[in-house]
Amino acid sequence: MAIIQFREALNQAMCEEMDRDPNVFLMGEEVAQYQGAYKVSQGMLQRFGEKRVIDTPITEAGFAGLGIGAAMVGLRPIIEMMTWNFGILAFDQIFNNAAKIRYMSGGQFKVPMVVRGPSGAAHALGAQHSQSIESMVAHVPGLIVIAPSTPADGKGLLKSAIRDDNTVIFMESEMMYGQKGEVPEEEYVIPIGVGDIKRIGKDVTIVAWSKMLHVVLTAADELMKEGIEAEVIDPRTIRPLDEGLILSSVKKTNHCVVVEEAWPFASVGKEVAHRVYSKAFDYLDAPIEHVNGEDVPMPYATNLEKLMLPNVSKVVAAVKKSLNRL
Amino acid sequence: MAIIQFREALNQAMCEEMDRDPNVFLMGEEVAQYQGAYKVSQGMLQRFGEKRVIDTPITEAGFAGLGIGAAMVGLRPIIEMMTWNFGILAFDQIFNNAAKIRYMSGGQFKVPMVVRGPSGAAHALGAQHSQSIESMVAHVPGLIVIAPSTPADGKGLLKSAIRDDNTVIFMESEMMYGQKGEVPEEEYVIPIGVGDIKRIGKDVTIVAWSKMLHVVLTAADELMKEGIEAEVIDPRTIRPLDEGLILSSVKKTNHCVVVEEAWPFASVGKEVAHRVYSKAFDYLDAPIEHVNGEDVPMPYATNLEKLMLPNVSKVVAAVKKSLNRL
Amino acid sequence: MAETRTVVKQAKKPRWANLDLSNAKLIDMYRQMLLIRRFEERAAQEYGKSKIGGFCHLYIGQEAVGVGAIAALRKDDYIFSSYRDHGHALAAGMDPNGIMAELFGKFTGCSKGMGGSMHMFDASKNFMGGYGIVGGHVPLASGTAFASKYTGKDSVTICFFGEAAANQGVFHETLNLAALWKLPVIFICENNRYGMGTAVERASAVWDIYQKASAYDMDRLAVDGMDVLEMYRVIKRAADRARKNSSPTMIEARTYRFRGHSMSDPIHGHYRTKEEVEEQKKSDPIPGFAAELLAAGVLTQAMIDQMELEIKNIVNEAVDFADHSPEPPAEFLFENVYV
Amino acid sequence: MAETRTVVKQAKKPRWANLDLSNAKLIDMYRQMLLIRRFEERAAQEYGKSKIGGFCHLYIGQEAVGVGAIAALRKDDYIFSSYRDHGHALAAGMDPNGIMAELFGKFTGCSKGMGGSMHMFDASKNFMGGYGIVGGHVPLASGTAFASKYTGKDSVTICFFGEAAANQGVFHETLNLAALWKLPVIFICENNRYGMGTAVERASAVWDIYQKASAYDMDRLAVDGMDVLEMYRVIKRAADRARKNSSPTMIEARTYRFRGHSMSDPIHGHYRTKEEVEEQKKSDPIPGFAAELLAAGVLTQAMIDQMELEIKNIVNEAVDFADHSPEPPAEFLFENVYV
Ligand SMILES: Cc1ncc(C[n+]2csc(CCOP(=O)(O)OP(=O)(O)O)c2C)c(N)n1
Ligand SMILES: Cc1ncc(C[n+]2csc(CCOP(=O)(O)OP(=O)(O)O)c2C)c(N)n1
Ligand SMILES: [Mg+2]
Ligand SMILES: [Mg+2]
Repeated sequence: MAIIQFREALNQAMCEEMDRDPNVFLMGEEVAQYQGAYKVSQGMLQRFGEKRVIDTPITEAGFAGLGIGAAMVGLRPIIEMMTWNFGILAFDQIFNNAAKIRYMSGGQFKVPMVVRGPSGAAHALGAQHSQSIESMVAHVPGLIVIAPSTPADGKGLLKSAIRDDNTVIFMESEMMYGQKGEVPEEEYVIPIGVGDIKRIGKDVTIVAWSKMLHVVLTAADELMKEGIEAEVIDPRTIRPLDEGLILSSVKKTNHCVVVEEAWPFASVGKEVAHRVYSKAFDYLDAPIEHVNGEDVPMPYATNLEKLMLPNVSKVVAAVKKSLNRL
Repeated sequence: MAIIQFREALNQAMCEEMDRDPNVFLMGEEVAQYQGAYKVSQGMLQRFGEKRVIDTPITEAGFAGLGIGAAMVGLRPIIEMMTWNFGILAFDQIFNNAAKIRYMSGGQFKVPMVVRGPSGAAHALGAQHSQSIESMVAHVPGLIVIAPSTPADGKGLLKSAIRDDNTVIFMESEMMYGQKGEVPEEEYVIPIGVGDIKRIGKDVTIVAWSKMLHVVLTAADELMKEGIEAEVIDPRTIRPLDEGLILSSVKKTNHCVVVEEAWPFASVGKEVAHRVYSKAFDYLDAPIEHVNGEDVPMPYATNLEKLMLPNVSKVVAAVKKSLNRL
Repeated sequence: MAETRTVVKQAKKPRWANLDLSNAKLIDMYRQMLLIRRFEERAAQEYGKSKIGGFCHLYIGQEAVGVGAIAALRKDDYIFSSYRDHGHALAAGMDPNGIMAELFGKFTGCSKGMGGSMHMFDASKNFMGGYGIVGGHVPLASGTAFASKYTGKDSVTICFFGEAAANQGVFHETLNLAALWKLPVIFICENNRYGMGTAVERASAVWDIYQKASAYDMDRLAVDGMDVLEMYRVIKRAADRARKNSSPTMIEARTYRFRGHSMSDPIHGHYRTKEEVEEQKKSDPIPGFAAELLAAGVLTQAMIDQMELEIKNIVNEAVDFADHSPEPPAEFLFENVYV
Repeated sequence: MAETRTVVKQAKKPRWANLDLSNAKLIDMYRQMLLIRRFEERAAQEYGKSKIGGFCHLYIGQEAVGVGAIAALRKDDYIFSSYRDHGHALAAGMDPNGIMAELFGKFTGCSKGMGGSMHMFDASKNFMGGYGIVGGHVPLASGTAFASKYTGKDSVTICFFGEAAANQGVFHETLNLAALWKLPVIFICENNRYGMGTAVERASAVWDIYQKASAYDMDRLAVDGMDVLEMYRVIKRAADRARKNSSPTMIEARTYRFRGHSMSDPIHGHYRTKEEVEEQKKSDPIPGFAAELLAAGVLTQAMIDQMELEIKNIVNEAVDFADHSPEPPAEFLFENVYV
């Protein structure tokens, strides 16, 4: 297997799908001439030309809406949001059009579009540039939401997303673009809605996705030193959620901790917890613990930024609390 | 006490606060000359003049942003969204500016603004006009979210909202505007963040707000016939949530059902459940039951619309399931 | 010599002489306007009987805009509409039965009862839908236009919206995209002078709405939206240009709605007077066109009477069809959320 | 006779003769531009040393826009900026110590370390903030202008943003509101020819950005943004008009950024050549203005040298101050979420 960066894996996914299907195109701010704000689309303009790799004006609602119309008549747009913070400007288009056209039309039209870009905090970008908004999009029926944590998952899921006939919200992370990982040489896809056990354990189930998965894996190493074997579940897809995988792990470990970067109120983690409580209540030996970003806008000062975000020691503490080993 | 309509109660709240403070003004689509799309602002143009009751072009982001700027320098705008479905167009302004300016400025500015309007389904308005989006706004720190269920609560809370120095998201309902209720003659306010026991009972705690509260009260009557005494808790404020009130009720009843109109995924109800699970786990005799709008866009056909929404029998069934009396 | 010259009475050329419109087509355009009028009148009645729910925005008064514009299109062109979409749907050739059934929320409706008045769709007619968020559908129209260009088709997209929608930000974003990328799309602003209860002068800093396109250097013009031939003429020209040069046009069709904003809004009241409405009704596009066709001998009164009869039957039949159609089955609630 | 006429060498009037600018003010404007330049150069260095984090958008090259514009204002006027806000903050008279400390994420920063480079605020200077969402702050400026009118104050609001921001929908919504309601606000578009890596010609259907305001019948003009006196002149006039008639103006200041979009963007590369940047540097607003003031005797080289020294000290002191300031305390994480 090749060891490549996350951004390369995403790039490969897009290139392969564009090779495969002439109706796939990439559109967004700085995706073409600039080679991508985070270089995810590096080389794509040169490879596919201006017709299929398209720089847009800064008009998130406008070009998201353009993508929807194009998708309705058979194209398969990949719309890049430079970050999902700016994707908020396209929420009306995504929620009111993309997510509803199929339903409202009684099934006559579909909107096979991927809207992708980084979500969450990067580093010292402050309140307006550091938001994890997955719970808002995942709340809306009609949308699929994916948030992969490794290059291999990213590639396999992005390929599935591009081939999927629904609108897929695909969330990456500035902090992970440079992260390296093994990616199969041969072509593959990862099915949407299927989670992955990232580490096997028997004492506690920790659910985490995207960037937080890595915090959790480090925490699991820490916990191992104290003899606590954590099982780490990465749902990979937020909606639909692979609830079966989570439940079977919890039924084994009887303890559950959910770690997410997002704010706590009505977060995706609360949805995960709900599934576990309602379907594995009798297996739980303790309440589910949550580790979230603190319930505050992101501060700029890096000392506070660190405090705002989940980290290894918060995860360790939550696990110990769950196991009553504090 | 006078018996007045919900819309009149809201109208009184605005008029009284506008009498009290010349910096309060009302702005929105059709609020002035047309007397309000749902007649909530009836008579206000005549009473306060064009300077303070202002019709806007259809530019939700623009006039919400205008409100924010005005609030930063001491005015106290009430911004009416004709419905919250259109408020989605102002999410960037509300999330990225209103909710963050105080924090980002290190406390130098505040944004004392109320953004109010109806949320949720009315009747046969279809997918784009029938959304309950409280979980999206309540997810964001910096915002206060209120969703009252009675004219008296509406009036008292709207007055508090207008006087509050934070940005308050205030959610009403087309279906409740004509609903009547007792409202004190004398001036009063209801504090933000304080819930209300709408019915006392001992067997199960049902949490509901806004329109759903009434569905739940009817269900409670039904349940009573079978000897089940439901305690009905109306948090009134969604964020901050009166968790103490909910917890003490659940500690008494040992059963909890949450009823909300919104879609299920990462809903406010999941947040309510989380508070109960994490702080009253040992008091719960059964998993918390949820009744939500079905996880689909709103259909137009009224037979399906009815099926989509929570109703009395769904609530009754959920309670019985919780009590294991199916 | 001069005195002996005979004054030859010249036959006045009809206005459609240069428009490449057959008599059959002219008659059909008239028939369509009449159908919309009668259909909408009936929809209003059925709304009154609670057969139709929700918001119901009638097109009465504006028929010439939709009919003239769509008559100028090809079958493979794309049409986007707002919530005020019944008229456009009929003009697009959609089955009146399916439209009425949709209003009734029936499974035989054009959107299977799932869309309702504001959300009519018909993929077979390239009728890309009616949309409820003011201005929200405008960028979608740039998307189908983009797709035409991308796939090398010469289909044109037209997009109807109200003058109040032209204040929305996404309208401006879209015009910029369309002009910048030279997309084959025609933006048709139906300026009926009010956005709900707000007069255009109280909502827009410019009153010549078509001039908003000046910020994008886009071809633009205003047209008498009460004149179906003028509508046909300008859309035909814009569509030809779009097809040939792939370039967008913004057209302001000046029109008027004779009814309230929606069924729950009275015809006149807080924002306009009865007199104003009556005055505007003098420009009713239907009798005007009838007179012209009668004068030119394209239509006879007998034909019109016959047409009224046929349309009455069509509308009756549509109501009957809708009435006797089944509601969507309960399971359908969960279908089409995802593909 | 003709031959004997003496040619009198006319003293050329300085350009500021009609501008009501004292020598002290002229010198101060120069000093401010120089301070911004040196401050930004130092910020770049400190960024290189990782003392400053996140995105850091320098104002180098555009100093004349902010300085000229703000010099034309009164103390009770309001200023809004984008993420490229250090220069505006300095021009607004904010303490360089507080600005540098903010960049360093320190508690003594102008936003207490909570905002950072993109979110400078100073209520005492009516500096209403720097904002990170492109175009997102534009409607806020209409809000303070609205408030001025509402409360009967004659304060004016100015709002800086880039030419790429003028494609955003909310910019258009705001211009319509400002023109419709005649709000005392000046929209200052700093057209530095690129939005990140996208040339204005590739993003906007019109290249004369000020003409976007034609869609709102708003007073508008383009000005040489490399000329601090021209900036002063047009903003003064627009501010006077806004104060007197409460009417908005859109001004396109043509300028250029000499650095990359942000610190992570090279000065030239994918989207512009080294030659282009060098060519543009010939219009550097600072030496040009210096030459003019020297020629007129308002400044001497000695004064300039002295000024450089003083500014060097100010900047050193700012870095020192920032360096030795404390971070915000941990508890502060939870403060100011709510009032
Ligand atoms: C974003 C949004 N805001 C408000 C509304 C409520 N609304 C529906 S139609 C309408 C008026 C639109 O007027 P115009 O664009 O002129 O079209 P017309 O109804 O005259 O055809 C309003 C305010 C909405 N549907 N969407
Ligand atoms: C809504 C939004 N989209 C994208 C971005 C990322 N971004 C930041 S600055 C910028 C370019 C803006 O260019 P311009 O408005 O010309 O201002 P300049 O940077 O040249 O001063 C972009 C794309 C953002 N911050 N906000
Ligand atoms: Mg209109
Ligand atoms: Mg720029």
